[in-house]
Amino acid sequence: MYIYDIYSMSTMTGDLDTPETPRMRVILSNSSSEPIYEQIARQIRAQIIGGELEEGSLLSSIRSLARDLQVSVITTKRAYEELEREGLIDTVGGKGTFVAAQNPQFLREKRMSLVEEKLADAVSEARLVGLSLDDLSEMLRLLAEEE
Amino acid sequence: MKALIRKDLRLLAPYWWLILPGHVLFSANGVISPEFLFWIGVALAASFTVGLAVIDWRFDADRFVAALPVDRPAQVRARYVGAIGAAVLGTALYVAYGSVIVAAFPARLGWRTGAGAWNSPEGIAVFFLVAAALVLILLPLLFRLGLVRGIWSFGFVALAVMAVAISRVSNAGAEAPSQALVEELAVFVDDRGAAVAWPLVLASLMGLIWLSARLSIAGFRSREL
Amino acid sequence: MEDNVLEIRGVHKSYPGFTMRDVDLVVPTGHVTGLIGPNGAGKTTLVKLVMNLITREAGEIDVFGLDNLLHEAEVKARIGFVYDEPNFPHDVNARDLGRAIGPFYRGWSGERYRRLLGEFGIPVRKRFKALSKGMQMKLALAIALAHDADLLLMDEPTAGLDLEFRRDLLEHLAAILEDERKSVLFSTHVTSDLERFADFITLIRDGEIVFSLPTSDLRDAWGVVKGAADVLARLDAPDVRGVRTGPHGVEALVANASLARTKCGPGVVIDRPSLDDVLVLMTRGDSYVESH
Amino acid sequence: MDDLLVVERIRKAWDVVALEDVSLRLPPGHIMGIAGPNGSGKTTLIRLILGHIRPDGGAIRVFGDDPGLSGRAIRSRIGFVLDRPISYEHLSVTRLGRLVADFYADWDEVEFQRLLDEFELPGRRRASALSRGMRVKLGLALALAHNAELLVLDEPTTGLDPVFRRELLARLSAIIADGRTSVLFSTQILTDLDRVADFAVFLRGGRVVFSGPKDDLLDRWAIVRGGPELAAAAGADAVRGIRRSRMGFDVLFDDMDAAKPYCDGPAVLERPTLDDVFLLLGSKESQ
Amino acid sequence: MWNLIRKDLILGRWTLIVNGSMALLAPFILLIPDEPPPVILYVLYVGLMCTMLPVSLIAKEDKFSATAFTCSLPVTRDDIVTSRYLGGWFIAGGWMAAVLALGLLAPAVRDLWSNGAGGALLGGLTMLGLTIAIVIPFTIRFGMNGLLFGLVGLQVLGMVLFIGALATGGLDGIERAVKSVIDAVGSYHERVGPAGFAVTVIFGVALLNWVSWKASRRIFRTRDL
Repeated sequence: MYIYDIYSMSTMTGDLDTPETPRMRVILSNSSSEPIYEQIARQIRAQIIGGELEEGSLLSSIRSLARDLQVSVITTKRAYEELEREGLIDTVGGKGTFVAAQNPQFLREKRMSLVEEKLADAVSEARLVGLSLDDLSEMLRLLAEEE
Repeated sequence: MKALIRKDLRLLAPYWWLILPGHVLFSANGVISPEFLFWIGVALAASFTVGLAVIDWRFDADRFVAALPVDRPAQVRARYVGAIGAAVLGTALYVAYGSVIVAAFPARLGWRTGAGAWNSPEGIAVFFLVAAALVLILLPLLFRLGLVRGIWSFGFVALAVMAVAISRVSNAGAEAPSQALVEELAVFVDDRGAAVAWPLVLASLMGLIWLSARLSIAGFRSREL
Repeated sequence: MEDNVLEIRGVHKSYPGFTMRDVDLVVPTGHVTGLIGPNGAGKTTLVKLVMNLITREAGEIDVFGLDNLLHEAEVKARIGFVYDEPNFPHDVNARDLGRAIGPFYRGWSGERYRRLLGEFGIPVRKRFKALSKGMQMKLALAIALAHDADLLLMDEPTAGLDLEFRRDLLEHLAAILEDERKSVLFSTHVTSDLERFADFITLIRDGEIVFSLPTSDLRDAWGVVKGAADVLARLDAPDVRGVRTGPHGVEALVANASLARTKCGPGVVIDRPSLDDVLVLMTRGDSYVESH
Repeated sequence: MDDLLVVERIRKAWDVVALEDVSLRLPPGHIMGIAGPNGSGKTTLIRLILGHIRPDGGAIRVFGDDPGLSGRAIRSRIGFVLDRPISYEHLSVTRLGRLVADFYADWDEVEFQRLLDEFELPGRRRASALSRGMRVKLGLALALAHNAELLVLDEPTTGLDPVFRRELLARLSAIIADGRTSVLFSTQILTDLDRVADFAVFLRGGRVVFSGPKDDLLDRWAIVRGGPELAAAAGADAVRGIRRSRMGFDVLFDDMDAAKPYCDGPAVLERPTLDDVFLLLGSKESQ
Repeated sequence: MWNLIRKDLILGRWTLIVNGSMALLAPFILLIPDEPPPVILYVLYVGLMCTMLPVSLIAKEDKFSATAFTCSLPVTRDDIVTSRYLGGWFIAGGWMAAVLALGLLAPAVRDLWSNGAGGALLGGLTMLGLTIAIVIPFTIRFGMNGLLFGLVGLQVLGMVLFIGALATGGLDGIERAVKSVIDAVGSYHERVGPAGFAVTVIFGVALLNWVSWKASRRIFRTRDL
C-alpha cells in the first residue's frame, strides 16, 4: 500500500540519520500555547546547556533557520535576540552567530534552574492528579534508580 | 522601445502562416477595377495596422505590458512604428497584387497607366495616406479611451471623415472616389512641380504622424490601467 | 428516510491521462461531507458523475436511494448544484434566471430566491457577464438554495470569495442543516472552511478515495508527530499515514496520536493536524495533471 | 538598507473610495501579506506600486522613487505575477520567456531554465494548456529570472490546492533568504499568512484595520469567548473587536494579560487564528 | 420538457427578438426592380430567417457551454434532445407562420400568393425540416464550431470538385446527373399530382426528422459535458 512503502523507504535508505555536524534541532508545535519564538529559544537553550551545541560552534543564520522552519524572519530574529540577551550566543557582524563561551559555573547554574523548572512542573501536575508528597518522592526514587 | 516592437512581431509569429494565404486569396477580387483593388488593398493594410494596434487588448495583456519596465511614451512610439510599418507593408502588397493582376490580364482590363494611374507615385502616396490615416485616427482614441470606448468613438470619427472626403470628391466622380483623389494629387503635383510638391506632401504626412503620436502620448500618460 | 443520501459503488471512469477505478463513496444524510484533494484528483469528476453530466464505464450511483440514471429527473429535482465555473448565458440577469429555472423545481420559492438575492447583495437587473466572479458564484448559490433541495452538491463554491462571505455562507448552510433530511457535499481547496463546518471528510487523490472519516477523528484521534529522524522507528508502521522530511527532522502523520504518544514518550511534539497538513502529508510531492 | 516600499497616508478613489489613509513599510528581506475581502483595495495598492495608476493623496515610494515618475527604472527591479498570472497564452513557455527576457537588462537565462526545471514546466507546452497552479509557477519563474529586488504577487494562491499553496509559500520563504529581496503578496486565504509572512496588513473597505508583524497577532493577541456578560468588555482599551456569537460574545484583545481578567467562569481564553482576528477586527459592533 | 422550451424562450429572449426581426424584412424583397418575384423566393427567405432562430439558440447554449447547466436541471438527456426538436419546430414554424400572416396585411404582398402558393409553402417547410434535421445532431456531436468548420469544409470541397470537374472535362457528367434527378422528381410530380407530391415530401421530411431525433438521442446519451 502506498503509505507503508514511503515509511519503510525512508528508513531503509537511512538518509535520515547520516552522521552530520552536530546540527541544532528545532521542532515547532503549532497547537501548543507557547509562542513560536519561545519554542525556538527554549530548544536552542536546552541544546546549548545540554552540551549538544558546544562552545564556539556556528549556528545557522536567522534567515536560513526561518527558511528551514518555514516561519517568519522576525520570529527567528526575536528568538536569537532573547538568547543573546541571556548571553548564550553572540553574533559576530558578517561572520554569523556562535555559541558564546560559557563559564562552567554559569552553565551549572543554568542547568540547576532547568531541573528546578521541571520539578516545579512535576509538582503542579502531581497536585492536579491528587498525588501526595510521599507518592511523588517514591516515583522520583524509582526513576533515579532506573538510569 | 525596440523590445516592444520585437514583442509584437513575436506575438504575430504563430499567425503568419494563417494571415498571408488569406490575404492573397482575398486580393484576387482586386481584378475587377483599380477602385476595387484600392479599397481591397486598404482593407488588407487595415487588417495589419488595426490588428497590431489592438494586439495587447486582444490578448488581455495591457496590464501585463504596463508592469514591464517600459514607460508609456515608449509604448506609444513602438505602437506607431508598428502601425506605420504595417501601412508600408500594406502598400507594398497593394502594388505587388496590382502588378500581378496587370501582368496576368493586360489586354482585357486596359487599366489606366501613366500620371494619375493606380500605380503612379501619386496613386501609391494616396493609398499609403488612406491606409495610414485609418490607424492615425484610431490610435489616439485607443490610447485615451481603451479598447471598447476607443473603437466606438473611432466608428463615429471615421464616418465623419468619410462623409467629408466623399462629399468633397463626389462631384469629381461618384463611382471612383479613390482614383479621383489620385488625380487631384497628380494635378497638385503638376501645378507646383515635383521638386516642391513632393517634399510638401511628405512633410504634411510626417506632420500628421507626429500630431497623432503627440495626442496618443498625452492621452495614454494619464490613462488608468 | 435513507441513512445515506448518496452511495457510489464500483464506479469506473477514465479520461486520457486520468483513470478512476472502482470507487466507493457513501455520503450520510443530514451531514456535511467535505471533499478534499489536490487538483486533478477527480473531485469535479465525482460531482459530474452524480449529476450525470458525464457517463461512466461501470458502477452504480444511488441518490436518495434511487439509481441516478433510471430516475434521472426525480433525483436531480432534489439536488441543488454549484459548479466552480458557473456557466449561465452571459446576457442573462438574475430575474430572468429565476423565472426560467423556477418551474423545474417543485420546491422552488420565488420569494426565497428574492430574499437570497437581497441577502447576497446581487443586483437583479445586471447582466451575468457584468457581475464580478464572486457575485457570479453567489448567484449560482442563490439558485441552488432557492428550491429547498435535499442534497446540496457544491464543487469549489467559495473559490475567489472572501472570508466574510464564506463565513456567512457556512452559517446559512448550517441553518439549512437543522432539518436533518438535508445533506451537503462540499468540495473545496480552502480547507479551513471545512475544519469547523464539515462532519465528514473524504480525501481523494489520483482517482482513488484515500479515506472517508469523521472530521472529529482527524482533529482529535490523528496527530502529526514532529521529531528527530529516529522518532519514525518508534512508531508502528500501519499507523503512519504519511511522512515528510524537513531540514530539522521529520513530520509523520499518524492515525492514532495517543498510541504514538505512548510509543514516543513525552519529549516528542505531537500536534493536532489541520486538514492542510493531512492533505500535504498524504500527497507525494507535486503530481498535478489538468484539473478534472 | 532603507525600506524597499514606503506608503504614506495613500488615498485613491473613483466613484467609491478604494484606499483611504493607508500607510505601510516593507524592509528588504521580508514577506508582507495583504489580506482583505473582494474590493477592499488589495489590487488597487498593487496597481499603485506598479505605477498603473496614480494616488489621489499621500505618497508612495518604491526603492525611494515615485512609481508614477520613474516607473521604468523601478519596474526593472520588480518581479510581478498579476491575478491573471500569464498573458499571451497562445505562446509556448520558451517563447514567453524570450519575449519577457527582452525587457530586462539583467535577465538571467540560466536561472530561468533552472526555475523551469524546478517547477517542472515543459518548455514546448503552450501556456494556455497549463493548469492555474502551473501558470502561477510560470509567472513566478518569469518574475524571478531577472533577480528582482521586490516581488509583487496579486492573489497567487487563489484557486490553488493546499499542497501547491504550501509549496509556493515555501518558495517565497527561500526567495527572501538572501536578505535583499522582499515579497509582497495579496491573498484571501488567511492561512497563507500563518507561516512565512513577516508582516500582515488587513484591509477592509480601503482602510488598514491592522498592520504590523504577524507574530504579534499569533503570540500576543487573545480571544475571549463567553456569554452575554462580555458585552461589558466593549469599552476596555485593549479590546480591538467584539462580535456577537451564538452563546454571547467573542472579544478580541491585543494583549493576553489584559484579556485574563475577563475569562473567569465559563468564558474561554484562546489564542486567535488569523481568520478570527480578521473577522473580529473589522466587525461592525467594534466600531 | 415544455419547461425547457420555456427556459430557452426566456433566456434567449433578446437573441430571438434580434434574429426574429430579420424575418420581418421579407416584404422588402418586392423592391427588386423587375416584375414581382415568385412567391417561393419570399417564403424561402422568411423560412431561412426563421430557421436561424433555433440555430442561434443552440449556438448560444454551445458558446457558453450552458448545456452542462441545462443537463443539471431535473430533466433527462432525452428531454433535452426532444425539446430542441419540438422547440425548433415550434419557434421557427410558429414565427414563420406569424410573419407570413403579417405579410398578408399588405396588399402588394397578398397578390404575390396568387400563383404557386402551395409549392412555396411546401418549399419553406422542407427547408425548415431539413435544417433542423441536420443542424441538431451535428451540433450535439461536434458543437457549433464543428458545424461551422463543416460548412466551410463543404464549400472548399465543392470548389475542389468543381475545379476537378472543370479540369477533367467531367463537368457535363455532373450536369447530366443533376438533370436526371430533377426530371425524375418532375415526372413523379406529374404522376401523383400536387397533393400527392406534397404528402410524400412532408412524409419524407417527417421521417428524416424522426431518424435525426433518434440519432441525436443516442449521441447525446454518451456525450460528456
